[in-house]
Formats: sequence, structure tokens, C-alpha cells
Amino acid sequence: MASATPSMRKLLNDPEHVVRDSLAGLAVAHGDILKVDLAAQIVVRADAPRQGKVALVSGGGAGHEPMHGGFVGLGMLDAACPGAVFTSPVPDQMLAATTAVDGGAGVVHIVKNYTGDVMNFKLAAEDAADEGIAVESVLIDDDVAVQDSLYTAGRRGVGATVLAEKLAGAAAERGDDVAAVATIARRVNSRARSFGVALSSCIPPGSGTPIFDLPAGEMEVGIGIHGEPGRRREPLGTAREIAAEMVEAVISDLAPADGAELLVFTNAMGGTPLLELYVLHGEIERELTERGLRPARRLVGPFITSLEMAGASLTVLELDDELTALWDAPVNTAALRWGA
Amino acid sequence: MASATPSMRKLLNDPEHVVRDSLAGLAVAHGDILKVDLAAQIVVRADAPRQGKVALVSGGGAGHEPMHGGFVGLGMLDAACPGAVFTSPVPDQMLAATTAVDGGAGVVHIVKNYTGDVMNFKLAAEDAADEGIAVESVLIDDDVAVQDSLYTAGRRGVGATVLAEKLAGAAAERGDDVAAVATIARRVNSRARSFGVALSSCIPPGSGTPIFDLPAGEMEVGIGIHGEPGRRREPLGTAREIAAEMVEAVISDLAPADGAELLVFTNAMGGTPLLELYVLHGEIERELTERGLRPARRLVGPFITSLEMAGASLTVLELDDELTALWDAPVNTAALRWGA
Amino acid sequence: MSATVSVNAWMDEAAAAITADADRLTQLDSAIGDGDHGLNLTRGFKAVVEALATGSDGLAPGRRLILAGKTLVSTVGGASGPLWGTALRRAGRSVGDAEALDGPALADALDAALAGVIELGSAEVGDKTMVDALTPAVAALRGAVEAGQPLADAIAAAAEAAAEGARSTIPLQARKGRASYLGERSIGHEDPGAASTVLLITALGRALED
Amino acid sequence: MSATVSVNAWMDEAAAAITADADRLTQLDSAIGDGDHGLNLTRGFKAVVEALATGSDGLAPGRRLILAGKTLVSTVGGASGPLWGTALRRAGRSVGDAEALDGPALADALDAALAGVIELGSAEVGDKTMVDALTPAVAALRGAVEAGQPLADAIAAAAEAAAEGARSTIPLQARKGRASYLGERSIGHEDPGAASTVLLITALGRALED
Ligand SMILES: Nc1ncnc2c1ncn2[C@@H]1O[C@H](COP(=O)(O)OP(=O)(O)O)[C@@H](O)[C@H]1O
Ligand SMILES: Nc1ncnc2c1ncn2[C@@H]1O[C@H](COP(=O)(O)OP(=O)(O)O)[C@@H](O)[C@H]1O
Ligand SMILES: [Mg+2]
Ligand SMILES: [Mg+2]
Ligand SMILES: [Mg+2]
Ligand SMILES: [Mg+2]
Repeated sequence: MASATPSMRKLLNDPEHVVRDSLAGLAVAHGDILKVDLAAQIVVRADAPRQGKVALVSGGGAGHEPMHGGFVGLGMLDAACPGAVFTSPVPDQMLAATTAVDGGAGVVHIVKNYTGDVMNFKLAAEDAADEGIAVESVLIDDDVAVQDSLYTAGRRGVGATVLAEKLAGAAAERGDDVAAVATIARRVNSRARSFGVALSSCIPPGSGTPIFDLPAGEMEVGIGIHGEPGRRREPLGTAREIAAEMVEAVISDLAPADGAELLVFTNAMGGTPLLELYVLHGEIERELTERGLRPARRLVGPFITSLEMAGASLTVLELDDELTALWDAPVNTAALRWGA
Repeated sequence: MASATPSMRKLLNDPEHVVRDSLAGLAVAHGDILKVDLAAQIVVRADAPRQGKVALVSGGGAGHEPMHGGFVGLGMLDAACPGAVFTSPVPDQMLAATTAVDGGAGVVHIVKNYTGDVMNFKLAAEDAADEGIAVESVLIDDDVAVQDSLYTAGRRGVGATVLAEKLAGAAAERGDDVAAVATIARRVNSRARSFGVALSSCIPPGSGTPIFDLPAGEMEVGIGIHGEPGRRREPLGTAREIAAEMVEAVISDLAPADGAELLVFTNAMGGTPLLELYVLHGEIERELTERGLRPARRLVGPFITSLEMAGASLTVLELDDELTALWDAPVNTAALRWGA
Repeated sequence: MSATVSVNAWMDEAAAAITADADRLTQLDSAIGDGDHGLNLTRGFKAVVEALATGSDGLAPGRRLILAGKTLVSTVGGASGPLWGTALRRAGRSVGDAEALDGPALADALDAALAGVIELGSAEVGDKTMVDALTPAVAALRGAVEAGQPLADAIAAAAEAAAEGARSTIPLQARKGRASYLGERSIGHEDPGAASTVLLITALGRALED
Repeated sequence: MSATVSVNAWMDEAAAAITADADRLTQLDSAIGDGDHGLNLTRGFKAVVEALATGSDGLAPGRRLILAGKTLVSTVGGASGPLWGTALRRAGRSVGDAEALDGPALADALDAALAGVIELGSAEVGDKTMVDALTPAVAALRGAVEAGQPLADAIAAAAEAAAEGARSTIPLQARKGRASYLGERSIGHEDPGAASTVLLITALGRALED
């Protein structure tokens, strides 16, 4: 791979402008759904602002596509602000997004729990308050690989972000007020847990080199979405073994009710083909079912990625009737679409 | 990568059963849309057979997911038969699929032009005829990288397959008879052209080694979807240069009318992240527009892949009002969904 | 000339030879194809051996060949599955209900096999396919049989001709199958299907019974 | 003690030092973070230099620091952007409308900067962050200034203390930022933010005017 030589296996014009160039392509590809303000580096729903509707804004470092720009549209986000690759966006972007989509009913910020994201969104919310826009911030921290304690920056926000954006987006669409929309997002976060494994490192376009060295035949267990190393390194297991490990990590922490209905989100990190992801998903469902749990809704595919990293993550959300109905509600974005 | 060691970066139980295991996962993930007959190794629409509707069957080697299993459902395929990775399925599968979905109105086989696919589908069509099922076979051969002459097996079927399955599927859904559905698929094939580039080799799970050696910083131009080498090898260009090369290859061969409306399908081969694919797509649209052509519909994403190969392909279809309407018609499959 | 070929032994020997050389076949196919030829035929002949072991009792040689061909068609896929499957089915039909596969019957059977391959795949000698190995093998076998040579010698001559034919594919540019996509870059490599044909013809020599 | 610090020169020197050492910072961040620290600060300080070059005419030092801080916030992102941005904004506010940044004003400014970093990031000394370098630097500067040492010497002492603080992060286990996800595996690596802090404090010494 690119570690051996300085050249890369990437389709780019200039690594420095990859996010801007990618947004330009997103804009022409999905002009019916979204518009892109290249100067402000934000993605906004084509019909924004929607008067009277609570608006949802999210953002974070680029490199996790389709998140978040691919989730802008009816029933999900009103705006997304991508930073540089793996780097939190700046408050200016968040503020521009917030003012662009505010329809007078307030704005919810969905913030993944990374130091940079948290601090930049905090500064942006202060700026928005100065402009008279009510912002509710919701922190997503679902990654059980990180021990949530005084000794870390806390759990990372990973797969639950996608689910929170979908479900809170549906709540905003049905007319919930800003506090209620934020409550849905927080409920998703409190009932969802995630765990990921990596089979290779991703290669950020800026440096052109892998973030970590992982020999073939080994896996990093408990990985983050920015090449953060995981809990430990192990010999690569079978899909069945990996599924068992993921399910154990997620379910032991979530402790769902007996026979609970679940949304099972089996996510590819970017470099793992769908052929393999479905193998893993089948094993995950079997593991869950053997534990007496009931997969009721699924999302399978590359939705929160880490560039071309090989690997996968599991997110499990314990459903209730309201969350299920919100999941089934129409959505029309570049990456998720149904009922619309 | 796995060339260095015999171990792989793959989520599998057993390379020999990867297709079966993957189908099992597909089945539980999308039980509302499709069902899988694991013994026959076929994917069938959940509500098949649909009496009076022409049925569409496609298939080919696995490793190109979501094609074809991800395209089974309303408005697209009635059944898919995946072979082993990169290996044509056998006639038994095609026959089982054909009989499972025949609703009395005949069956259209969408066959990509590879020697193995063509011969196996030919034997299957003979078997189906013996059972009294009228089969129309449509050959897809859109890859302009191959010179169509007496000196080759002819052009390969690549991206146009996805479009033919969507548009012929919509024609079948609106009630066209078997000849008319086949005619739509053939029209798509005659008006579509494709061209691909690879930035890395894929690694079939059976052998565990890359099919070809491609140093970082080089690209293989005119690649197939099975690791077939391309027209030539070049230093890796910028996204803009690659877009120009792809557009030139496709448009010079297709020779669309001035100002023609186009469906632009920018496809990731598996290992190229969406971040980069959108960069390429933006450049492709600019190239097309500068030539006075009009992108009117788009499909951007990994839809016909080659395992984890890095790279992309461009497919351009010259639209007319009927094809545009068929594209916009509802579809509800694992991989493509709108209006339903 | 009283020797005959046992179909079951032929298929056992073929399966063993293919399995032993699967990596080499796959490497040849990686160079100019998609790297699955060894896997494809290993899977197919393994299935053939099983099918014959459980389902050939009481069947005449021709029926066994048809069963073997059907099994290949049903298990191999790719290009080689329908081609070798059709070849063995045609061979079996040519043998009909004959009780043993002696020299003349084998020569007719391989003629029919070759005709089936050509009908389905439209390849000619020189296109860099299995036809380049099978065609001289069939001719050599017939020639030796008609010259009254012992069957063992006739098969040895056929195997030698097949090997020669396979080697002759090396300098050729492929005009059929996946390798044809390579154009001039297919030159300098042996065709995998021709190489496996050598194994299958050679296996005949270890399947003789008196 | 008549020497003062030029804000524009400080930022020019900081940008040059960061750019020259960007690869090292990125490597440190690759070991225990996400490998972008060098890129982040290079981008930010380049923007600061441009902002000051075009927009600082007639501005007092405090205003220049605020402009620099806002520019960092607006261009860096990540953790270091809001932290250093807040630091410089707080420093600027502490300087107020003073006409020059002499020793006592600089000591107050860096005190305010550190307080801003701690308020936003809640890190303590020993958490393996930039705070581990900034805290001793600020103390050393204040001590030297209050002891009446020349500003150049005071800054040298601060730079020395920052370097010492950065080195002290090596054996620590991170408790803040991305590196904390590593747990014990963060031990044995220098914190990239502490390393860049050394560069920024050291750059002060090349920004003195009389
Ligand atoms: N049209 C054809 N006629 C005869 N033999 C062919 C033809 N096309 C391909 N072959 C043979 O098939 C071999 C490849 O078989 P295999 O690798 O199993 O299938 P695939 O090419 O589908 O992967 C080639 O080496 C060649 O000998
Ligand atoms: N909570 C915090 N308080 C103070 N400094 C912090 C904190 N979190 C991170 N840092 C500093 O930020 C540095 C990382 O900055 P940078 O790599 O630019 O951002 P990111 O971690 O978002 O990629 C760390 O090395 C550390 O010194
Ligand atoms: Mg970062
Ligand atoms: Mg094959
Ligand atoms: Mg092959
Ligand atoms: Mg960093």
C-alpha cells in the first residue's frame, strides 16, 4: 500500500482540497435533495430553511462518507458541516449551517463525542445564541470500546450518530419542538451501543500513509473511525468469532430487556466489500437471536466509514414503538431513502 | 496487503462458503424484499412469482455486490443467481431461478457478455425451453475498453447491467410483454457505454492473493470487474485527468446527439471511498457539460464492484423520455430504492 | 487392443491430477484470466467423483460419461464448466449403450467431445484455448488406434500431442475467453484450459483395465 | 526590560516553526492520535499570518492577538483550533488596549491563555496535553519577569520549561483528547500538542523588538 511509496491509490485533484472537491461533486449529483455552499463548506437541504420545523445540524471531520452530507434531506439532517479529513469542522461552518437552516423553531446540533467536535460545536452554539438562535446540543457517545471514566475523553460517537440523525430527523419532520427532537436523539444515544473492528488501516489523503500498521491476519478490536487503535490486537478471527465478540461487547453494555426488539446496524468501515459484510451480518443476527433478542429493523452497508479501512462495526439500538415508527418514517437523502 | 502473507484481511468463515454465508446474511437483512434459497443458491423476490408479469433474472460471479442480489425487488430483478466469486453460476441455478419467478408471461435473462456467463445461460435457457418457459436472453456488452472484433470474446458487460436491470425491471412492472421488456434492456445496452480504471487489485477470497500487481502511484486503465487487466498502465492521474480520459473513451464510442440528456453512473469499484468518488463525479459532470451534453439523472456509489478493488468506472446512458420515465419509476431493492 | 478405459477410474485420476496441480492452473489463469481455473475444476471433478461413487452402479460407460458431464455443468460454472461438461455429455452420447470403452469407442467419444466444445465455444485451433490441446490429442488418438497400436500407447500419443498443443498456446495471442481482453499481453503465457486438458487426457492412461 | 513582543513577528515565527516541524508533529499525532496535528496547525498559522498581514494595520497588540485567535478558531478545527484560538483570544483580551506587549503584560496574557485552555478543555497537568507544557512555561515566564530578568531571558526560561513539560508527557498515560482512547498504550510517546506548544513559546524569543 501507500506506505511503501509516497504515492497514493486515490482519486483526487489535490489532497488539500479533497473535501471541497468532493462537496462539489455531491452538489451536482444530488441537486434535487441538497445544495452546497462551497465557501462556507456546508451542505444544506435544498428547501431550507423550513419555517416552523426544528432544524437538525451535524458535522465532523470528513472521511466518514456518506456521513454526514449523505444524510441531508427530508426526514434526516437539514445541514451538515464537514471539516477537513478526520478534523472537526470550525465553528464558522456550524454557525453558517445553523443560520442557513433555522426556521424559527430552533436548531438541534448532533455532536459526536470527540474533544475537537465538542469544543468547536460549543463555540458555535455560543455564537448562535448571540444571534438569537436557540440551539440544543446532543452528544453522541455510543462506542463501548472506550471506557467511560475519569480517565478518558469519554466514549466516542460512532454508529448511533446515523440512527440519531434518522430518528430525530423524523421527529422534527412530524412537528416535534426543539426539546422533544433533542430528547429523541438523546434517547437513541442512551439506548444504542457500538463496537468496531479493523482489518487494515485507512490512509488519510493528507499524509498518504496508513495511520497504523496492521499486518494481514491480525485485527484491531475496538477501533474508532479515525484510525484510533482499539482495545487490543488479536489474530483475525472468523466472521462468526468476530460477530460473537461484537455482540458480547455491545449487548453486555446495553443490557437490553429480555426479548427486546432491536435495530441492528452492521456497518462497513469502507474497505470491506458487501459480500463479506453480509456474512458478518448473518452471524450477528444469529448471535442476537440465540440470546433471545429480536432483530426487528436492519441497516447493512457502509454508512459511517473510515476512508478505505477494512473492517466493520456493529450498532444495536433497543427499539420501542415510537422509535420503530420514527425509523420507518419517510427519508430522502443521498444515502438513505425510503417512503419518499 | 495479503500478497505479503497468506493471511487475508477478510471477514469470512470459510472462503469456500463465502457466497452461501453472504446470501444467508442478505436473507435475514432484507426479508421484506427477498428470499434466498440456499440449496439452489438463488435470490428471489419475496412475492415471486408474480402472475402475469414478465420476470427478470440475472446472475454472474459473486464479488460484485450489491449486483445482482441487491437489485432483486419491486421494479428491478425477480431473481438473481450468484456463482462462486468471479465465476459464472451454473445452469441449474439459472433454471431454478427461472422456474421460481415465472409468472406465465415469460422470463428475460440479463446476461453479461463473458464466455462463462453466456454459455451457462445458454444451457439454462435450453433447459427452461424444455420446461415450457419462454426465455428471452439479453446480452450486455458495454465496456468500451475491449475492442469488439473477431479477435476478442467481445465487449464485457459492466455498468450498463445495473441500468438495464432497473429500466427493464420498470418496463416489466408496467406490464410490458416479454419481447418489449427485452427490447428495453437491449436499447439500454445499445445506448450505454462504460469505462473503468483500477488503482489497486482486488483479492479473491479463494486464492487470498491480488490478481495483479499494481504499484501505488500507477493505474490500470480500461479495467474489467474481475481483475482483468486494462488497455494499458499509466502513472496515476488527477481526478480531473482520469475523468477526462473516461469521458473521452465513453463519449467517443457512444457518440450521443448534441445536447443529449444523459444518465451518468459514476461507480466505485469497492475500495475507493465515497469522498473520492464524488470528486471524480464532479469532474465527470464538468467534462460532459463542457462537451455540450446534459447530465439529467445520476447514480453515484458502489453498485457494480470488484471486491475491495480501488478504482471507479463511468457508465453513460443516452436518455429519451421513455427511459427517463422508467428510471424514475419506483424501485424497492436492498441497494436501490425510491418511490416505493 | 483388448484394453478398455474405466470411466470411474478416469474421473478419479482426473480429479487427483487436477487437485494436485490446482495451484499451477490457477496461476496460469491469474496471468491471463481471473485466477479461478484450478478452483473451478477441482470443485467440479470432486463432485464428479462423488456422483460416480454414489450413482454409477450398473450404469454403462456412456451413461457414466453423461453423468460426469452433467455434474461438471452443474458444479463448475465459468467457461470450463459448460465446455468440459458438454464434452463429456457428448462423449457419453457417442458411446451410447456400448458395454466398454475400447480404442475405437474412445476415439469416437473424444471426437464428439471436441465437436461439442467447438459448437458451444466457437473456438478454432490457434485461438489459445483448450481446443488447441484437445484437437491434436483427438487426432493422435484416432491415428494410433486406426494404426492398430495398443490403447495404452494410443493414449500416450494423445497425451503427448495434448502437451505439445498446450505448449503451442504460449506464443499465441488469445482470441476467445477472458484472456482475449489482454490483446498482445496474453502472448507468452500458456492457456490454463489447454494445460488442464493435458491433465485430463494423461489421466486416461491411468484408467486402463483389461 | 524595555523589550516587547511583536504579535505579528510572533505569529510569523510560530508559523515558520510549525511548518518546519509539521511532519514531526504529525508523526507524534499518528502515534497516539489521528495524525493531523501538524497539518492542522500549519493551516491555522498560515491563515493567521495572512490575516495579520492584511488586517492588522493600526491594531493594538491585544486586538492582533484576538484576530489571531479568531483566525485559528475559524481555520483549524480539531481540538487544537478552539484551544489555541481561545488561548490567543483570552490573551488578547487580557492585554486590552495596551500599546505594547512588555514582560508583565505578556505574563498576564499567557496566564489568561492558560486559563482559557483549561476552561474549555478541562485538562489538568498530568493529563498529557498541551497544558503540561503551557503551565510550567507560564509559571517560568512570570517568575523570571517578576525577578526582573530581561524579557529575552524570561522567554528563554519559559521555552525551557515548556520543553521540559513536553518531555514530561512521554511517560504519562493520556486522560484527555484522542490519545486517552489508547489507555496504557499512550505511554512512551510525547504529546503532540505539548510539542507544538514548545514551538509557539520558543517563537516568542524570536519576536522581540526594542
Ligand atoms: N470460447 C471458448 N472455447 C473453448 N475454450 C474456451 C473458450 N473460452 C474459454 N475457454 C477455455 O476456458 C479456460 C478458462 O476456464 P475457467 O478459468 O475455468 O473459466 P473462466 O474464464 O470463466 O474463469 C480458458 O483457459 C480456455 O482454455
Ligand atoms: N481537553 C484538552 N485540553 C487540552 N488540550 C487538549 C485536550 N484535548 C486534546 N488536547 C491537545 O490537542 C492535541 C491534539 O490536537 P489536534 O491533533 O490538532 O486535534 P485532534 O485531536 O482533534 O485531531 C493533543 O495533543 C493535546 O495536546
Ligand atoms: Mg483530528
Ligand atoms: Mg471465472
Ligand atoms: Mg478463470
Ligand atoms: Mg489530531
